[in-house]
Amino acid sequence: MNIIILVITVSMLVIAAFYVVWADSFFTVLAASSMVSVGLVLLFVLLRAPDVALTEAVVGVALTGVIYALTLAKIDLWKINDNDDNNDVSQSKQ
Amino acid sequence: MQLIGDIFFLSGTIFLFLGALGLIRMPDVYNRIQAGTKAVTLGSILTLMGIFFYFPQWWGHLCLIILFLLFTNPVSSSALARAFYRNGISVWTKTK
Amino acid sequence: MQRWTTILFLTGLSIVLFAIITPLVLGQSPMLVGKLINASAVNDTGAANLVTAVVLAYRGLDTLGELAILFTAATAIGIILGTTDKTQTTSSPTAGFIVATAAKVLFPLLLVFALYIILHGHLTPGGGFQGGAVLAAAFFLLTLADSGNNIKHKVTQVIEALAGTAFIVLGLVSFALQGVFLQPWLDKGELGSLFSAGSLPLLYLALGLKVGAELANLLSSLANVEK
Amino acid sequence: MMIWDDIFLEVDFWINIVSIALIVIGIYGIVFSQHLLRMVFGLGLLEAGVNILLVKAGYQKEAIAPIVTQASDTMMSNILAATAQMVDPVPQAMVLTAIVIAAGVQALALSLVIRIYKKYGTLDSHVLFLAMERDRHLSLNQKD
Repeated sequence: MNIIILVITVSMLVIAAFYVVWADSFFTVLAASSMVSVGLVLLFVLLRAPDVALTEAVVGVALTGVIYALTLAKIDLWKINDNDDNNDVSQSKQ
Repeated sequence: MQLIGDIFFLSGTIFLFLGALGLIRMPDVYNRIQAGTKAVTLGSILTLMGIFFYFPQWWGHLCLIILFLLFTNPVSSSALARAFYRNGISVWTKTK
Repeated sequence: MQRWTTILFLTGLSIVLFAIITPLVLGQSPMLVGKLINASAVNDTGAANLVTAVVLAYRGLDTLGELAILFTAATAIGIILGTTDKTQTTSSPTAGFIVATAAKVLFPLLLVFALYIILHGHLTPGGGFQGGAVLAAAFFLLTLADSGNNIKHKVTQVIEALAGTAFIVLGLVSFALQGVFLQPWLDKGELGSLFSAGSLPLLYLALGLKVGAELANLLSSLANVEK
Repeated sequence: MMIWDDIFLEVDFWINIVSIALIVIGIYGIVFSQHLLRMVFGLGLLEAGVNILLVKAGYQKEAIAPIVTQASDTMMSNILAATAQMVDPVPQAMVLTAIVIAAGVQALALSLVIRIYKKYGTLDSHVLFLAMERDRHLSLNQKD
């Protein structure tokens, strides 16, 4: 196993896990939790477990993300914030 | 034979890196979608062609993967852009 | 003050976990059960994928219990949220022409892909759980693209019941023939070909249909709950 | 310095680090956060950390994935020689079922979250505690 790939994957996973717990917007939390699953897929492939990696890719990345997104839509947290300073908000409402 | 594959890998990773850079550096959502779709599609296809020069017996799988990439990536990016437009995210108009 | 207590608690917890986990040299040599299974799985079941052999043959009863847990979770979600077959669409916007057309084109391809994953579960990585999740995603894609055609709860419940019954019936036939519940019982065939490994592909087909119907049911009842 | 090289270039060390980090961050998210949805996300992180630890239990250096790939090679002795070098498939089968169960459990928790939001209109656990206490007192008073 290449140790450099392992260290990069591990650091990506830990940073994404920090974002899951400490990020403000739940959009960011959703994206970060899917990123944790992507890092898990890489780790399972490195640990010689292709079956588990495929399961995590299908269930953890896709299905759980869809379930979380549906829940966010149902509890009124599915809002796209226009936080970019470059944008002109006044002309956006049509 | 493997040298050609290495050249494909290098150009593919350059395009993937440029796509990732564009995701960070572009000014608004629509430009970011464009950078994250076009460059990443080309980079993935070049990387898959590099894999073909290493393992020529996998040509069927690789052709299928390239076909699916060419089909699904534009659809997903158009769905994203449509969702952002309907939610009222405005287009970047300032040019410095 | 509370912040420092939190940091102290987390540091102590990680030190305790590190002290517990580090001395365990779990992965250095395969454990006894793994060694025995590695030596005899190909002879016993005829499956090229040893994980499939463990999931369906050696620990088939575990998989049955896992199906029971998933069924309980899906039923509880149906009870909590309420399953209403909505026919008329609400005021939610449609997904647009491009996505609707692409969903119609992609749907049969996704079905073929899911069945490929399920039926090749004893040869390549994959199997019932993964293929079932792809199956549920394929049916939910149609709902996402056009909110008019929902997943029918009655149809999915019938498929789920039939698949669960088929799983248990396959186990009972093996019990009648060989005296052991859920032992592989058909001809083993040639290692590496599609029609091999006895009854394991049939079991995985039943499992995949059941998991797919349950997950599609779950997704549609989550999507149909009114605010 | 050789001791540090042995530790930092070892696979076990990094897998332990990532699993412990995921478990600790997940427990922090469950225990110390006020939002109910973030508790569910913390539960997912905790399950991920435990899954990594379980798969690591079957890992072995210089072993191959537990799939017989050479189908044309029907010699039984060759197949046995190949399977002797494989990693342990039992923990992988465990994790395979655990991931699917984890998805079911998280969906159940999220449906409960949706019902709580429909009843009380908030997901902050402190506000929710006060509202539930008030409801309990109201129901007790009605019974008397």
